[in-house]
Amino acid sequence: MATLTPEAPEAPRSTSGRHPVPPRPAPHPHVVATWAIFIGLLAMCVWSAYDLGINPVTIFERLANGVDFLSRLVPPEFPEPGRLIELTLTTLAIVFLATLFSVVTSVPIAIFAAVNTTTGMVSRQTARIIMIFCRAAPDLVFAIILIRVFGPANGALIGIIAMGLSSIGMVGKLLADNIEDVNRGPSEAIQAAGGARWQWIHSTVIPQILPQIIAHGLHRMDINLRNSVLLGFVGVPGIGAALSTAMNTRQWQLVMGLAIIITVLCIFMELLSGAIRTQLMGRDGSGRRRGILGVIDRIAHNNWVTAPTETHQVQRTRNGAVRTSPQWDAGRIQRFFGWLVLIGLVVAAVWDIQINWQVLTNTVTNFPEVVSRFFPPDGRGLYWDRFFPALVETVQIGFASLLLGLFIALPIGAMAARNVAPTPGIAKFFRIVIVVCRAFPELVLAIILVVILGFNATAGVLALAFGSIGLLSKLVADSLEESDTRVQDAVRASGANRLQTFFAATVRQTAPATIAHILYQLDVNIRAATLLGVLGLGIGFDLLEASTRNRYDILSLIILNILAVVVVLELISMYVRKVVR
Amino acid sequence: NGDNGDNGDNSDDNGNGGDASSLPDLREEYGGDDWPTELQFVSIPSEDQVELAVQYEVLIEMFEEALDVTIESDEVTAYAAAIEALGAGTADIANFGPFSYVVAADTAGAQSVAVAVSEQDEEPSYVSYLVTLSDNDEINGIEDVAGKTVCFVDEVSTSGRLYPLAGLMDAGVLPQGEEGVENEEEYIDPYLAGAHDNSVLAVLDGTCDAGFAYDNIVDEQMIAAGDLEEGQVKVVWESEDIPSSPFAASGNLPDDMIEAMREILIDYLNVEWLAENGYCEDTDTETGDCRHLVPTNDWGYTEATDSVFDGIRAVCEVTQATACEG
Amino acid sequence: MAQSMMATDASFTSSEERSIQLRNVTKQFGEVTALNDINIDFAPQKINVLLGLSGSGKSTLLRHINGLHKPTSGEVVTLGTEVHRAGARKLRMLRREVGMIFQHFHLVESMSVLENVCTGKLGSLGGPRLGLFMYPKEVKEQAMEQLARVGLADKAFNRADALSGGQMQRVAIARALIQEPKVLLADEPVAALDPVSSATVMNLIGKIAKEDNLTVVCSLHQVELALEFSDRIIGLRGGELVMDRDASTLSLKEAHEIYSAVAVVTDEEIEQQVPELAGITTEQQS
Amino acid sequence: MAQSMMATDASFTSSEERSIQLRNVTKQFGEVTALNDINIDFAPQKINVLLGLSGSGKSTLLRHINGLHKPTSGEVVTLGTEVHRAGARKLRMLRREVGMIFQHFHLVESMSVLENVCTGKLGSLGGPRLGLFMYPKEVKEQAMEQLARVGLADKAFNRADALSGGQMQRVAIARALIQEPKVLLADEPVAALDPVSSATVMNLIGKIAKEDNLTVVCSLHQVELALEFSDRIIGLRGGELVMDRDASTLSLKEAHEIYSAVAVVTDEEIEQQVPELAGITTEQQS
Ligand SMILES: Nc1ncnc2c1ncn2[C@@H]1O[C@H](COP(=O)(O)OP(=O)(O)OP(=O)(O)O)[C@@H](O)[C@H]1O
Ligand SMILES: Nc1ncnc2c1ncn2[C@@H]1O[C@H](COP(=O)(O)OP(=O)(O)OP(=O)(O)O)[C@@H](O)[C@H]1O
Ligand SMILES: [Mg+2]
Ligand SMILES: [Mg+2]
Repeated sequence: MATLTPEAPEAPRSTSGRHPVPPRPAPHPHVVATWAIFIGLLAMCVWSAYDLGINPVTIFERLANGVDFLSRLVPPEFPEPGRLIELTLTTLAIVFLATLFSVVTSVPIAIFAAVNTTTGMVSRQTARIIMIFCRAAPDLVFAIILIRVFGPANGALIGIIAMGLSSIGMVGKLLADNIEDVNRGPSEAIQAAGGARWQWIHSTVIPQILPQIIAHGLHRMDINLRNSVLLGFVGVPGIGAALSTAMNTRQWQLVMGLAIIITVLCIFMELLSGAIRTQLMGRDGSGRRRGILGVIDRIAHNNWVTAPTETHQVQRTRNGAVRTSPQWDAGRIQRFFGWLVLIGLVVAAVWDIQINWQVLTNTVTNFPEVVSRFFPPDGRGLYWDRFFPALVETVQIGFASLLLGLFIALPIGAMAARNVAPTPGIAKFFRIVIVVCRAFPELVLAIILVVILGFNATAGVLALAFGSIGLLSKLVADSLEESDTRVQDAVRASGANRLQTFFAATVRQTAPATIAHILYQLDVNIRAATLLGVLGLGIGFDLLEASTRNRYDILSLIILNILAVVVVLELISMYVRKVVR
Repeated sequence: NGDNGDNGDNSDDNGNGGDASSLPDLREEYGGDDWPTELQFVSIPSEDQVELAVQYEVLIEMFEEALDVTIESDEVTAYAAAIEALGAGTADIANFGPFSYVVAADTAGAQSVAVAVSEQDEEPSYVSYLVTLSDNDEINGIEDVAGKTVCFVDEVSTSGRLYPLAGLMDAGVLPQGEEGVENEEEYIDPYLAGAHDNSVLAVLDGTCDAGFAYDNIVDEQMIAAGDLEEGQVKVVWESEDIPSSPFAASGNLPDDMIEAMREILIDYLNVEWLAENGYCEDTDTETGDCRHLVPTNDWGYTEATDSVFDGIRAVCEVTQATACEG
Repeated sequence: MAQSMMATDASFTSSEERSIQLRNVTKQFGEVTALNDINIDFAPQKINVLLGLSGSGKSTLLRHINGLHKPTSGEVVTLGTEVHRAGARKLRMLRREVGMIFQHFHLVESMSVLENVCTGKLGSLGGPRLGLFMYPKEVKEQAMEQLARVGLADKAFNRADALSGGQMQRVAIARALIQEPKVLLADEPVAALDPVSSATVMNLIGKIAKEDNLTVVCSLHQVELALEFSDRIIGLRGGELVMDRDASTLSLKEAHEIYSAVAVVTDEEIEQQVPELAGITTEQQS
Repeated sequence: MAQSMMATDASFTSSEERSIQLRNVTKQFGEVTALNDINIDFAPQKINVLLGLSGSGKSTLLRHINGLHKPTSGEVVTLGTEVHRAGARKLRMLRREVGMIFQHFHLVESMSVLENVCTGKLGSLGGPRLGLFMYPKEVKEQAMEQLARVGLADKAFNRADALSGGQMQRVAIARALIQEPKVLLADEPVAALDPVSSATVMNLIGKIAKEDNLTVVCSLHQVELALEFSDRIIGLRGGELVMDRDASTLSLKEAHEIYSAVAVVTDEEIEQQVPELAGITTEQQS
């Protein structure tokens, strides 16, 4: 400890030899396992890309050849206005009802799944299994099964339930996490006041997660809007169905037009949900509310809302009764109209999709019989020659597109984060790029690419890689922006420059979140890869074929295979996320 | 090749079990030095296909051997993409549905090579049915569907949309307008079911009063799958013969190469030749094992010049369906 | 019930005289002994303050009184209810009569102040409520009244998170008062507040305790506040009762002794945490 | 540079004598005046404590010293660098010599303790580092040494978030020390800690300041700690300098005066916040 003597503070400390860096302790087995998983996944990505023959040079060559085809996409052609409105309304109604359905069912499931609100081990595990199952099965799978149950007449209903079910997985999971993160103090306070379980859940947990419920709903609505395009290919009405027809009849200009409409709708939805979310999150720095609420606030402030100011007198209404309901200020007006609009939308949407009740009752009675036909699953001798290789190809497409997507998405995500981009203008520009990429339907892109690049996995891989720009860059940008800037401050205060601070503080802070996002993207890509079946790629092709040819046993075998893959992946990423925090 | 497992030893009617040399070297015969050596083949599940998996192995094997090429093979469902690919040169040969062939021929320069037939001298065709519930007394012919809900398959189905439309016009249910089908909704309540079996299912559950579907789905497939019981529906109308699915090649290929392909399909790829050369034993087109080697489970292929498909062009002309536009 | 209490300990008297009794209460959390053989009675209508360092067991003791914790061994009787063996229903009945406030207020921040106060009444209402409109009018009127008492009638319809810390704590007090409790438990009610708000809140608790004849058990860190507002001061250290004094008999000088006895850190404790510090200093001196 | 300082104020002397000088520093955040015409010099190798209520401008003042904030008007000179007009490069050069620790430690929680300490050296290293292995061996050895000084050598490979608050703050101190600073800024270094950890951390800062001849500027809430550890006590209130005393000349009695001058709440302030309280009490009495 000689170095600590006041007489020799300048003594070169590192030469004292007293403090060599001790050997790094052996890492925890979980950490080793996680690294093994990472390396395994990376190897899988590289092998997939290699095995699928992804070759940047040929891609560029062929893209150059595709210019001729691209010229046939312009000018875009749009359906006549009446038809366009009809299609748009149908799509929006289906998407809205699907989202509402999923949110309403997710809340109780999430309550059972969250450790602080569940009623016991059994209900918790049941809820979690339901969520994992719903997450694992792509909505296309639900739609294919449901079309057998409800018959083709109720395409809209099929779309609603299929998208609703597959949304439960994600929304329920997020809500369960939110419930577990909720401040437990208020719940305890109500328990201490003698409140029973359902009382404190209702009065403290739900109000606390209400903004998240709405935010997740809006977010999921975004996703469902995109997915509805795909469901159009199996008979769910709306823009997706129109796109499918246009594509089959090779009216490429119309395809382009519809793709533009979907893109615009998605951007619109994104803006709308962004706006609603900021409204929910409340006031800006100056304490004034933004947007329309701010206007209402200001009007209210000047005129007709008289908030009592006497702090020790019970508030009374004009006729002398104790006031027990809030004055009509901006907040109450918002809540009131919020509910009114919601109810109005539900009514309008239900009316718009025109459920064929008579057919529905006819078909629902068939339900057990239809379901029984799916069992037992049987590959009819084609499994190893046909379905298994197709499954492998699907998984490969997922991995290869992740690899490709990472190269594109991570830098874009970093540039879109306000606290990383060199100038706010650049951040804004990349934000817009992300929004547009997010909105453009992958499927349309995949079809265009298939034509240009030919019938191989490259087209699918490129399309999915493009899709990850939309999702992954956004998540990465968000988590960068959410990083604790005070830590950056601390590193900066020691004289580190911009780049050093970025890597030492920002990247390291967000690394766990980024890894989680990457795993999530892998999940998304593999599920999306099954949907490329409409183009004849991978296992999804067999899924559709088995469906159109009424091979229920094969259908269920394929579905089980897809579920197995996604669940295994889910378990891996759950494990990794738990270790990497 | 010739390792078709189950034949082997007791081949009594032909001695030279599975001998590859029985196929001529057509590349040399035709002097096809300029032929491409790699071909991209796309197969589209055709409407009238029964089996889930179509076995193209033998066909591809024979092509590769006789033409001295390597063939890359892919399956797709979106045949719009297949047509585009043929036009763009990213695909060379394909099997098409009859209708999509017409579009491919008229817009992407595809050429018909041959058509599958189920008997040696049979016409290469099938028909579309109009079915309704057996106990439906109101509908006994196509003319009775006026004002009723009618199920079609989809916009682009040959047997599930185009021929039915033509039939409805013929019967006077729909008027023959300048622009083909006009104001269809005023005369019937059309419903696109999405698939042939969906069309029949919709009839069963009452969504539609009557529905169109091709013959085999009603006669065999749905009964086999348990979706339909015999006698549940009655057939009240049959369409004209619809040409079967042709095997087509890109017009960019050398003519003599297409000719050589035609020779393979017509002269060699049929149950008789396959049995003679030891690929299989039983030539019966209903039950034999040879039929499995012909991609469409038929007897083999027969000549189909482009004009065979004029029937479809005529229907397109009559109906002016959007699907026919290039 | 009174009989069974008698049976266990002869010194137990009727709940009129001693509203809260703890007998040989020990609480283990895994290996940690949070309370070690605590015996204490709280007389009705008095203000009792628990003093002690962080981790000394103040919160744990308070939470035994209304059954949020059950003792590992020993007995707790509150208002005549045997908390240590009460079932869920019985506990809920007891808790209706025991108000509790917390260091961090534990309000639902996105809810209006009025509704937050109403939730205090849930123990006596059947069924879950999902919004202000689902509470009976009487409850809402009572809530208004309590808000007026704590001087926040004008904020009734504000969101709880629009309030300052002191105001939030006053809302929490109103939420406890709407239960019309006989006992008020307060777990460091002013630890998160600035000096101004602390004084306000402690003033308010004292005033209301007098007006409503409440038995108050309150944990505090600040000795000055304890002296000013309590009838009795109880010191805890490492889960043991180390002091129990009548506040009125204490001089300011004695108060400082209390403080050092209970809350000031000893050198050993510091060294325990950073053993090297001591070592280094010694070396230097040598 | 020295010339320009002279030009602005004759009392500015060489940086040897006064390591930090603030002249007429005013800082506005929008409408809020966080600092109002502050003039102060900090002599080298002394421990200075800033006392003041929340919002009085302590953090703002500290952050002016190393240029994390720039004054709206006025001049700041630290170790001879004119902070108020320094460019990015110059500021980085300065910051290498000025260590800073924060109330909430601001460690990268997912990183190992050792790597966290190493990041303190980034200012003198070129290029970004993405992992412990990217730091030179000497830096890692230095880091180990500093960790040993703060008594955490055994935790070098723990994740930062596996530590207690007091330990995290000691890691933050080690991170500041590895810079071999001349000035150490500490913004409420113990406000988030319990009394035992607070004492440990303040002890450590005092000891290290002596050993390394550091100039320390530290903001605190607790007057006792301030008295014990500082050479000089500076009081801030609403962005204005309200007191500046030599700590060694202060008696315990005077210390309480300081406390009331700076941090204790006046009765007016209480009544301002809750005017009703007074009113009600009167009503009751009447
Ligand atoms: N739920 C629990 N699980 C495990 N240990 C606990 C739990 N609650 C308290 N403890 C432990 O019991 C001891 C006493 O804790 P308690 O919260 O009662 O102290 P306290 O005096 O209230 O301290 P503070 O001033 O920090 O609130 C502590 O060592 C604490 O770590
Ligand atoms: N970045 C900022 N933007 C706007 N206002 C600020 C900012 N930083 C500080 N302020 C305001 O400046 C004033 C002084 O704040 P400062 O943080 O210096 O106080 P403090 O004495 O450190 O208080 P605390 O004890 O709460 O840390 C406060 O009114 C604060 O709201
Ligand atoms: Mg506590
Ligand atoms: Mg501060």
